[in-house]
Amino acid sequence: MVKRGYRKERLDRGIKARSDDIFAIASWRETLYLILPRAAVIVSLLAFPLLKDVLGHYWQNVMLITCTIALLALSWDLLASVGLVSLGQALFFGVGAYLAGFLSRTFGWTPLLTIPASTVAGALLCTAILFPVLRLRGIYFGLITFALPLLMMRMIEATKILGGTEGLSGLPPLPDITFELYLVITAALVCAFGFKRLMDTDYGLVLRAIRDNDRSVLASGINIQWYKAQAVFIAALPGTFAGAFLTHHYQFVGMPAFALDFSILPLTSVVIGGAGTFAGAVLGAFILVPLSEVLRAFGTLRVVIYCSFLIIFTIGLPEGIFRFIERKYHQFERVVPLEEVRA
Amino acid sequence: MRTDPILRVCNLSKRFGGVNAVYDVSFYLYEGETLGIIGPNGSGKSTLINLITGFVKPDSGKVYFRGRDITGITPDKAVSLGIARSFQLVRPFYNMAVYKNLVIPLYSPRVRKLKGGKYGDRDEVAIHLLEEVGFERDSQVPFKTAGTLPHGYMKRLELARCLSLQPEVVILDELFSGMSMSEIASMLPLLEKINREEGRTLIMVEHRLRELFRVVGKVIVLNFGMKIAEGTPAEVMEVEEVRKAYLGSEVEAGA
Amino acid sequence: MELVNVLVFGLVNSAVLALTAMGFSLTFGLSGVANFAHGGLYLLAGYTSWILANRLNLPFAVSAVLAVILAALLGALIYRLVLMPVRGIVLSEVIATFAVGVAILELFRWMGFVTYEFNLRPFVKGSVEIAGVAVDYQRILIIGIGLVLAAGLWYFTRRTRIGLALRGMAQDEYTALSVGIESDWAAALSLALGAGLAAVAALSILPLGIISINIGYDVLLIALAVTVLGGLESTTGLVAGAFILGYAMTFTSTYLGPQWMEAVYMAAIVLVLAVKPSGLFGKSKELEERV
Amino acid sequence: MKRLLLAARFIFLAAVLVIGAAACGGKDEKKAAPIVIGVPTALGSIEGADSLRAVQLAVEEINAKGGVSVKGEKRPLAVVSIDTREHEPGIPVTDALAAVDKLIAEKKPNAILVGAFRSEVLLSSMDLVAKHKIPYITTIAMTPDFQKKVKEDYNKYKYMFRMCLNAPYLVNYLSRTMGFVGKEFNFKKAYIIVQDVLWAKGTGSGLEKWLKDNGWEVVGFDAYPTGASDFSSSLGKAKAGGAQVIVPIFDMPQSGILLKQARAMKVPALMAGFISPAAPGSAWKTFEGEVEGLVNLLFEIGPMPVKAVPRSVQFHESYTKKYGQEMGAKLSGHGPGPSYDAVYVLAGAIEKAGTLEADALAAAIKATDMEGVIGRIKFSDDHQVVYDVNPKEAAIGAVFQWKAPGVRVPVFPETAAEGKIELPPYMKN
Repeated sequence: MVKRGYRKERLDRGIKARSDDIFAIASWRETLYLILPRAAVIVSLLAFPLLKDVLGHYWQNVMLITCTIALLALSWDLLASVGLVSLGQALFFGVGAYLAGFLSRTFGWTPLLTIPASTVAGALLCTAILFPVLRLRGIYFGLITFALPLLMMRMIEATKILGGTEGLSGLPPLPDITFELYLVITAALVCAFGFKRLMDTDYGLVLRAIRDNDRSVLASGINIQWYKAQAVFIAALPGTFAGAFLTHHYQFVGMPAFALDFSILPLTSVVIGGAGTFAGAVLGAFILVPLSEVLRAFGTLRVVIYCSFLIIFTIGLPEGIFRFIERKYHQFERVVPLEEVRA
Repeated sequence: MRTDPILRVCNLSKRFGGVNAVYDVSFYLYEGETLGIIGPNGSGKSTLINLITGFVKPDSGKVYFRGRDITGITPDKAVSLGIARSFQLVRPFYNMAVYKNLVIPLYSPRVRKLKGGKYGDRDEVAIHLLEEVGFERDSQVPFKTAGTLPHGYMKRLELARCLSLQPEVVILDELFSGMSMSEIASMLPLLEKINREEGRTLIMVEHRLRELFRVVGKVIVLNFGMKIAEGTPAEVMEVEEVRKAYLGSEVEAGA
Repeated sequence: MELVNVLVFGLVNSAVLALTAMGFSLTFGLSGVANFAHGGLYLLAGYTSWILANRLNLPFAVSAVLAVILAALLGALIYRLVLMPVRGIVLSEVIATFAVGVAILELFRWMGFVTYEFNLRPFVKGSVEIAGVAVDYQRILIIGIGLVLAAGLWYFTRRTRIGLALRGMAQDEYTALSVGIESDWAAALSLALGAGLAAVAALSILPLGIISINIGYDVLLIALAVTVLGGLESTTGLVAGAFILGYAMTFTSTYLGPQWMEAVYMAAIVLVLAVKPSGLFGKSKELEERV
Repeated sequence: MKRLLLAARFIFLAAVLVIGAAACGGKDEKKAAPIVIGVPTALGSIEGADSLRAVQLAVEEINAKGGVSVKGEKRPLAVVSIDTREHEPGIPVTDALAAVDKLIAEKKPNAILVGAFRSEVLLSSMDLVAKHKIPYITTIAMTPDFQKKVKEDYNKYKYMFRMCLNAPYLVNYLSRTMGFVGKEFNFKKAYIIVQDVLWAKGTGSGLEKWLKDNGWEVVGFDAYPTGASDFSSSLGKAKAGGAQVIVPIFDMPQSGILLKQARAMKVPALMAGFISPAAPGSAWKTFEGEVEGLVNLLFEIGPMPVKAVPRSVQFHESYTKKYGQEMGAKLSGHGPGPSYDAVYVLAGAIEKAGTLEADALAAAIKATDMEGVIGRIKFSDDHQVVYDVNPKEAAIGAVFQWKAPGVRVPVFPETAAEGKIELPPYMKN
């Protein structure tokens, strides 16, 4: 039997920066081709705060939360590239948030001091908390991290420390919304590009190797626990920063800082956007958070619709949106006549 | 009068669920020597190596490296001291380019302390190492992903990983298994070079006795976790027990 | 007297926990799917039974049976529609089933099932005195159902041909194929069985109070806690985990104060896992033992 | 490719769903410049949903009479609501605040009613409201810190008022009930079981202090985390310790378990406190008569008609007429009464101030003095409606007892009482 017809053929444009192979950029056109997507994202994000009169206070706030979730998603993605699948990003967020609240309440520091301090100290604290369970793998690590924020919440509830169920309110605010926006957008961009760059260095290679095959890494004379701890520290930084930042934005910190949403949203962002790319994590957050805001119009039905979207995305594009777009950008399709196929 | 042995194993024992995987094994090895460990399947050879390199903790017994007690040390510490090993079942980093596989060991504290190096440099060192273990010069092979390598090349990559660590003791777990005769033949000069020219102490676990005996000067034989003989290859093969254990199991395996 | 109280209600609480987690554990053990829609299915069964009994005036027994069947069918459907396309990608499986569970729960919320009128009838009313402590028949029944199901589950997965084959498949698909079981069919069956068990648990536990949506989220947390503590795929682990948590809760509540209940409960999980990462009876996946 | 097609099909389905829902959801009936009332609350909660219905009822009534006159012009009221999901576990405060933010930014409400469900959301949204200067009457969240904050920075927070009661008033009602019970039945031993949340614990410890000061023995005081589902330890201790009264203070559905478990464990004590699932009129049927004898608080009257306050009877009737008999029976014991009144308070203030300008409006609300569903409405200096025992002088909450054959009999305060507390059948023999 002979079939005739046409098929689509995909071709790679063959221009990629920083691939594993040796590459050369030949022309301005190709340079532009590589830089344009990145530049477009950076410029439009940095231009966002300037549009405050057009978009209004509400969307600026949405932007803040989106960036916060994006930071947590980036943190998740970095952890995952060492093979640690976290179901408890709220731990980072909550620790950062409470530290900022504690520092400004106890010592009266300004937010400009508490945010960096609680970012670093919080990341150290999170690393210390997670250190004993770093040897857990796969879903077990995930379930422990799932339990930790809940445990923190219960501890605060039971011991009544740090304001107990009431939380700490009336904390000092940041200067103004434009400043806040630039701060959080810069943080997200620095993390996204910084993490990507980090994973391309030899250090990042070691981290990825730990995920793929820890036995060989161990036999290569590298202390896995130590590197995992370093990765947790680095990954905790954006999370604790996000917590400290939102604490001062809302001038309030309470038990909901450890809320499940801060664990689930970043995770779903990464899954929607595509794991392992960092850009995917950010993209996912920029789809999910505004989507959830738009869906508010549906009242209590909102969550149902939101979940339906989530299911559709996970089933329809398991590789993530970012990889899909990346592929489309780097490849072009053309229709070619089908050769004769004998079946 | 010689110095301390580079490696000394005293009365090492390990039980797995009621079975003696290794029982009361002792031996020593001086710097620059070569040792072969042989024995039928399941006689505890791999476990012995795991015990020495810290992948499994012994129930009793001691391991000394240059007179220093290293019993129950972690594997990465063992490497830092200069004990590198290969695995019987090779599992490279499948998703990385072949040469990038070697950047991992080159990044280890040991190599960084010995040689330094920064991003980019290690790639060159890696490619050079690959050539040394027999990857063709100027070929595209080092740039492919490791998962696509044929088995023989994976074994060589594993050897390259050990050598990249600039170890003082190299422990090779069944390097020859799965290699063709010609491949093995091409490996022998390399092993000799490692031992004679570079002065590295070599321990090999092998099934291919004929090839093994061309490399090593000393052999210990394990059966059911116990050491049943020790000596030069010729001496060992004369021992009745060895012939029985070895041939017996070979016959069984063949049946 | 106080001790008897602790012993008796510790047993009740353990049985409640075991029953709650059983469906989740079974599905994971048979197909390796962590069904995060567990809580949704649990409440679905409860509300369905209520609707059938109170709106359509069906007899309670009929409504209960129909609810179990519906939950089981939905479980199989979840596999067919949602899980099959992402089979093997654990994270996608978790997110997809979680989304399904939340969608079920929130759909009920949207339909207005938030008021305080949803009450399932206990199988038997009244209570009996055990060593000076009055316990109602429903709670005793829960212990009984828990025991019978746990034993049945153990028998099914260890002794019956189909159970063994299913379990074998979780480890190695070829084995199962050689016994003549198709992988997708088996996984769908495991989801259906798990959902059915969730429904049985719902119908026996919910009559203790009234049905409300947030219970669905709690149920998922309980299922995770119990199975993780005991070891994900083990029936023995499930029972052990339930007993540890059940008695830990009851002891804490009695001797330390109920506000410490959940803190101790969480701490127990974290502690056990820090010492034995794969749970009490789970297969260890630690590095050292994989070499 | 196949997968993509699948995805496309799903997305299409979802789009149809969304558009369909949007088409159903759109309800525009704008007339001449309505006065916009924003209702941001947890619409998925029973209190939030009932409160919104109560607000809509009041708005309809006012609009039926032509609306509110501002400087001689009659303007209708319009309600815009948004769901904050605060009552759900795992929802951070930020999410709820984002909802309030959205409502303010997009609908530009002239006033906000009902408002926060959780205490921490109320406290943290106070700054937001202060920034936008919108009159805000809250009717669900009960934290005493609200008043503290208003007092501390009056000029900043003067736009915020509260019409539901708060913990100290609850203590007042409960302690008077206990006083009566102590005298009537010669009871001296009580056991307090509360939910581990701020208002409940505050109420519990306030009552504990009163009990001790008045010669009672408090056998035990336990706090259960929200979502707890076994109360055997406290009930066992109460039974062993010979407690004659158990005081439960809970607003979670799982407290239904407490009620049933107390009966199952045959604890021979009067239950007197607050169990949210036992408050609505439908509870007798739900619990199959097991609520008999339970003495329960009703935070504000309205959901249960009290003859002494005619407006409450009237409210109950028109609510039942609009939403049906069944909805009327399910009315939550907390929220709807003050929410309904809040609309009238706002309308009155607007007419009095003759403007929608926030400062004038706030001052007018502050000066409110009117008869409402919850009794007489007057605000204290820290913007809290005063609750007491006489509906002619202040707003009242009520204490009722479930009696056969399924009726809620108001037993306290005396001014509104229609019966007396009796011992439940299981304590009589």
